[in-house]
Amino acid sequence: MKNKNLLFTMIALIAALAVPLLIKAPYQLHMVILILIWATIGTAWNLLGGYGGQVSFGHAAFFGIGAYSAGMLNLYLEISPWWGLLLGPIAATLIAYPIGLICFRLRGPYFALAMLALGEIFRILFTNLSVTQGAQGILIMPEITSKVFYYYIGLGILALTLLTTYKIVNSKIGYYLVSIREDQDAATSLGIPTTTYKIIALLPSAFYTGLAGAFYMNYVAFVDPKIAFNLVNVSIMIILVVMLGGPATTWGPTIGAAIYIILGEVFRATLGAANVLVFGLLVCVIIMFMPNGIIGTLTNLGRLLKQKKGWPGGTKHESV
Amino acid sequence: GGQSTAASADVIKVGIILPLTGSEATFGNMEKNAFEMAYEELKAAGKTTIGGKSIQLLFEDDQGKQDVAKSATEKLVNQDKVAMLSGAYSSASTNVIAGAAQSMNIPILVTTGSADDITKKGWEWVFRGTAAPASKYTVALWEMLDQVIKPKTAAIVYESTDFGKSSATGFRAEAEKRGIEIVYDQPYEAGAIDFKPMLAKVKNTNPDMVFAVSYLMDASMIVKQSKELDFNTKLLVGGGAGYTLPEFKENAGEASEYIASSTLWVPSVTWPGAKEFFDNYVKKFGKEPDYHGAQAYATMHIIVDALNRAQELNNTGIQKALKETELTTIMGPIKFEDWEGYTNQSKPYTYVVQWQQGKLEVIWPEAVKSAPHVYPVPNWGER
Amino acid sequence: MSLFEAKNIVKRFGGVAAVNDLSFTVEKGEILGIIGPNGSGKTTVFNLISCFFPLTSGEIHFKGKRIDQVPAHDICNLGIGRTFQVVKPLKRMTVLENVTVGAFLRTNSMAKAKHKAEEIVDFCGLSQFKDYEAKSLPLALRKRLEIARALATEPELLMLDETCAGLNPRESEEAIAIIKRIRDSGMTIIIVEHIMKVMMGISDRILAINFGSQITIGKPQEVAGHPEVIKAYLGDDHA
Amino acid sequence: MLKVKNLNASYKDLQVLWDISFEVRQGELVVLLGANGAGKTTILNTISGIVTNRSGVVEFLGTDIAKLPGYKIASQGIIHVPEGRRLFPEMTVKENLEMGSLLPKAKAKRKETIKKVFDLFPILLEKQHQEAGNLSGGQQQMLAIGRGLMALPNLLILDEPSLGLSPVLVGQIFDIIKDINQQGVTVLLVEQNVAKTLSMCDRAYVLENGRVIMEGQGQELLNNEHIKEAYLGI
Amino acid sequence: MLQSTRVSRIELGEVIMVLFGQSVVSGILLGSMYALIALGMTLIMGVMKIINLAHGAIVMVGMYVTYVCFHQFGLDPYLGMFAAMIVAFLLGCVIQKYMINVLVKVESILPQNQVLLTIGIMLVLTEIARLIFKSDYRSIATGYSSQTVFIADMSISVPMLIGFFIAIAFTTLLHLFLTKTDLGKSIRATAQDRDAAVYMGVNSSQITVITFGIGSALAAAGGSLLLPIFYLYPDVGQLFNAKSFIITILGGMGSTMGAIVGAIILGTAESLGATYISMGYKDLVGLIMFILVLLFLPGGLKSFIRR
Ligand SMILES: Nc1ncnc2c1ncn2[C@@H]1O[C@H](COP(=O)(O)OP(=O)(O)OP(=O)(O)O)[C@@H](O)[C@H]1O
Ligand SMILES: Nc1ncnc2c1ncn2[C@@H]1O[C@H](COP(=O)(O)OP(=O)(O)OP(=O)(O)O)[C@@H](O)[C@H]1O
Ligand SMILES: [Mg+2]
Ligand SMILES: [Mg+2]
Repeated sequence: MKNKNLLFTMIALIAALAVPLLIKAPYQLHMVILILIWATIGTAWNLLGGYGGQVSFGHAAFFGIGAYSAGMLNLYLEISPWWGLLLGPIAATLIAYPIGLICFRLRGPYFALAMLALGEIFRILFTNLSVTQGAQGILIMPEITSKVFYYYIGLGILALTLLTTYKIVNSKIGYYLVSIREDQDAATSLGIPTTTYKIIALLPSAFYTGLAGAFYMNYVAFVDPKIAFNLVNVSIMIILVVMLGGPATTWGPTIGAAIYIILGEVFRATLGAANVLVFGLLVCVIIMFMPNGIIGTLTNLGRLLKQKKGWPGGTKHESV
Repeated sequence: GGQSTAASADVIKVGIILPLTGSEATFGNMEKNAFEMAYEELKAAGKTTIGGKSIQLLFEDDQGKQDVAKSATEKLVNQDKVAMLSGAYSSASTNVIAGAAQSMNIPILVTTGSADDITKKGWEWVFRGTAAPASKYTVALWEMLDQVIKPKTAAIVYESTDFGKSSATGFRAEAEKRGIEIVYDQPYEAGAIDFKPMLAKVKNTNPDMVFAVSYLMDASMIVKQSKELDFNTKLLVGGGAGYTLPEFKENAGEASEYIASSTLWVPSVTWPGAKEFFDNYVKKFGKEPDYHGAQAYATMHIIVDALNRAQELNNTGIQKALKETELTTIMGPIKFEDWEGYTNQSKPYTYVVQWQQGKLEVIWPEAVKSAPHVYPVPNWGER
Repeated sequence: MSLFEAKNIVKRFGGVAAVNDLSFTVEKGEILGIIGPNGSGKTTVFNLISCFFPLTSGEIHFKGKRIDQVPAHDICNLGIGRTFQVVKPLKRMTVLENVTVGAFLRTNSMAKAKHKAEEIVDFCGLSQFKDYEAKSLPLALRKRLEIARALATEPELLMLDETCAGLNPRESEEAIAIIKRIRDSGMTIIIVEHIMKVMMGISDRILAINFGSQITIGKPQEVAGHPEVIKAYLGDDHA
Repeated sequence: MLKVKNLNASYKDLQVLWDISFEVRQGELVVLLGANGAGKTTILNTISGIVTNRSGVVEFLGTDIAKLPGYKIASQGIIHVPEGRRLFPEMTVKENLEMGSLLPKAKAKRKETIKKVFDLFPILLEKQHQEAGNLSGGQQQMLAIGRGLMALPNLLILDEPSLGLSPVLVGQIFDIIKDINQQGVTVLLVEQNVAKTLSMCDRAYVLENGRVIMEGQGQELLNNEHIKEAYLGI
Repeated sequence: MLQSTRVSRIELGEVIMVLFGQSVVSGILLGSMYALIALGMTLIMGVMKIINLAHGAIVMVGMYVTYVCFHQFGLDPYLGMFAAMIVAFLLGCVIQKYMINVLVKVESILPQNQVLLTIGIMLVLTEIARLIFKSDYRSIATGYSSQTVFIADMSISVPMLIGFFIAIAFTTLLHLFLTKTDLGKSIRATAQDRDAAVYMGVNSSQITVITFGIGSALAAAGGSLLLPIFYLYPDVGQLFNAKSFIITILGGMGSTMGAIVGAIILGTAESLGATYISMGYKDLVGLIMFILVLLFLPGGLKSFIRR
């Protein structure tokens, strides 16, 4: 089992490293870079939402802060926006901490709504504050234009995010997170400080979302509050990406991101005015028929096929 | 979508990125219509075939989102191999599209996006002809203010968007120069139902004039509610966008009377072809075009003109041809110049218009006015 | 000094007292049984001890330290484990993972936690099912899983809430055997059970409560013979 | 009146009922006995259509109701007073009672029946405008039974009606159940209070781990060694 | 000299009072424009316990129906409102019956996938509207659209005043419906305990369908009330989602009186925020209030009203 995983990871890694050799067209490579960005955010969200069960509707806040960090460094200190890759995630993490303290007092839908409200608060603040140039946004001029370069940076970020979440999930923290998702009372009774562990999950989640935001800023070279802190186009699409691929799975968010970006672009390029409509219909269909995402549904199917009928102790009941 | 990855020998592709879905689609589609209308007219005049190659327009939808705008740019440039780009509606998308074009050395002629920054970055591949930098929308207005109105105090309200903010910044700076006291200066979030709290406060400051930068529907909400509050000021001037559109009058009704606005274009301008454009558009699409349509129409003309003059149909050839443009369009003469820190920016012609008896009349510059200005405007009760 | 002491504990839910001025002690190594009619406040006592509910008034001491103010998750850290009457398995985790979660309280090492969990799964006779998701277990095994998970946290005081309820006599006997083995390993236990036969056989002392207050406390035989216990709990006919 | 044959039921992956068969005849008071978690509540919920993952036959007055949705079963005259009362806590006592008489037959007689219920439980009359959630446990139990009676049931199903009641109230509740039964309502009862129920019922079934292991007359079972040992703790 | 300063001070005081009064009056009226939309949401959230992000899209559908009635059949928006309510009712029923109820039955790791379903529905409804009506801004001009009455120097918009009374009327009607009729009681009963309602012979899945329908109809009514003074485009609904959540949480889920009181409080807070802080920050007031209520008053206003 372990060897198989390792093998798969190695193959995936080699394939990923070779992508720029196979895909030379900058347009396709651009799509792949977008996938990397969304896969990173999705993976980061998945740690808190998928494994920890804390569904955040406000991750745009961390994304936006990451993006703005890169932009503002460039604007005010006139240093390379690449420093944003350092500052962005740190800023997002620092902001996440008090947010966690506030919102984790709430459970379930109340938590979701509080995060939603916080995301909106950031949007309004960034729209009106002058230090962030308000609604005007921040425009930078990218120094590097080679898509291959961005690809490898994006790949590195995703790999780091995947590795970190994988490590966390397969450690004590991961066990604790899943147990909090499954039953918070039981978790408490086992000595798990649930709020602390939710925050422990939130911090890396915000960190990598902020990192992705900073990278996004470097790549797209422009940010404004309407875009970076967008409820529907960022916060909710993150959840969609994770749900499409499969929550609480290692590769789910990456697969979800690929589907989201590729289908979105294919629809946009081919369906004209109906493209968002078709996308919306697809969302409804997938959620209704694959409530655990593509990976989740496939593994369930696989398990059903493999599993023997009943459980090993079944005979005991029949003999009574 | 484009199927060919290599540039076909017999077409010159022009990529145009517009918001064809999403909340900005009204204007995106209006511009697309105008582009196509101009294209057909130019085709009939035989101008779209250059040395055996015909010009082909490729429209891409950016959904009003900036990462999609980036994807669309990538697709047009790298997959469809367009010779040049145009379009870009919102400032946000324009920023991204122009930045990407610049980094890929592809000439782009911006149609509408008007944030000052776009032509202030020294980007040599980025041209802006039919759109003024937002802070320059008010050139004509200031002439008129200086000569006729001479306000002592002014209030500024503006939507919290890039355009609103740029416009307000420009107005504020000019007012400061003249020692006009700004008694109220605040942004608002577009889409509000009730502007009365803000307007009541403006009313309390009793300004000589109000400068308001609003999107379409906020504009009509603001004047309607000013009327409801019986808030009288000597002149309410819109900073472009919302206050000149047909929908504004439709929704604001009587409250639109005597509202003034600076604008880039009205059907009654004297530039050749303007009236024909307006009439033909109405005939063809059953809807009145506003200055966005005119921008797209004029842009198509500039593109065809430049392509016809280009010595070589590659990026540098087209860039050079654009740079040498001297063409009078329905938006006025277009010439890409470097001035006041702008590069490749045509000097704008702006107008002040005023709604009089339900018609949008040009009241400034004097030379082209279609009706005398009404100032100070009568109180609401007397209109 | 007793290992555990509850002093005049009171719990009200909106005016209604579920636990009313109850005091008792538990000595190290003993099994204290608590009996009482449905709704008499037994589960509430557990919830109070494990700080799931704040006390309305009163004090709880464990190993000489007052514990009624600490956060719920620290209780387990201090050495008090519990099971739930309404079982709360971590449904989509396997049996082994469920127990591993408990074992992580005392170690950060994955290997150690897993090793410990394996031991406890064996101890509770669950090794056959260790790779099954908890949601696929029948009740008897879910109850045993509750015990195993609590044991993994290495408690000194273990509170078992109706772990034999719903088990058939044979399963019940298995459960009792496990409980006895736990006691023999030196753990102190508070147990709530409705089945008198179990309680009589296993408890060192029994506390009988009704309406959240003590009726009597003492040796099993004494309690079973107490007229008020018979009246309130065992039924008149039983006498 | 009610015939249950080979009933199986499960919650998701967990089967809790195995081949249950029993019957209740017109006018009888039948008791289901069993330890906690034996599956009594599940049987009742299967009959009244709340548990939907089931197989087997449930015949009521000659028609198979096993496949009917829950609300239709209630309209056949099978009224279930659930375990834990399940009142509507934010509705008043009177509204709760009215909720019991939604079916046309019962609705026509709503006023009369409410009066009867108030006669039976005078305390409810006193508290009729109070929210049900604020009643004491015993009062809530009376309200739950009262709400069941409001439907003028053919078959009244009671799940642990004495749960959480003081011994005095338990006595009262049992008297009332006997009364109701004598007035012609068929009753299917689940109780932990084994001794008392066995002495007042017509017949009883004993469940263990989701199977019927024994059935018989009340008195007969009261003297059964297994019953004595397992349920009376003697 | 002395006298004149005193006079101007008094005048100033008056001006300040009028400004304050105007803000409060505007706020109350504004709140009542939100009230019906929020009333629909509180009903749906209270019974179904789901976060319905498609609510705003249903408001939008209702507005288009009223718009079409006005332009095609010359129907006054206050009459067109009833047509809109019927259409939205049916739409709500279909959504609940064929989509949400289907999803409720399947087991999933994160129950929040219901929320995503409502987002899908929102996208679909919005884009269908866009295909039919384009992204154009539309409005209805009626004779009374801009009418105002002045009370003590405070301007009161007539259509908003009408909206205020209609909102109160609908709230009262809904309240009576929920407390006095069997169907209404069944809805409340289902909200409080779905299974227990089934024990009483209530077809609770049908009740959820009806509830979603009624909630949608109220949303549509709320949208129609806005039409004479506001405008319409396919994305208009998004303006109301966040506000409805705030009001629902503020008033307490499922509480009709809570919804209208909450709406008026939110309207007033926004209005005062716009006057005394900044129009740009007015939405911030609502959001902060929202978080504070979530944290410190989890039951919402309902917990006060009930006492
Ligand atoms: N969270 C709560 N809110 C309000 N009342 C509660 C709560 N928890 C328990 N109660 C009430 O407190 C009383 C005691 O309940 P508890 O669960 O402790 O009983 P128990 O002795 O464990 O009964 P059983 O034998 O049925 O398990 C009951 O009347 C119950 O209704
Ligand atoms: N909703 C549910 N989901 C999963 N399992 C359940 C559910 N309800 C009951 N069970 C399980 O089904 C089995 C039978 O429970 P049931 O409630 O029918 O027992 P009972 O005989 O009524 O017990 P009691 O005397 O405690 O009321 C128990 O093992 C219980 O844990
Ligand atoms: Mg208990
Ligand atoms: Mg039961």
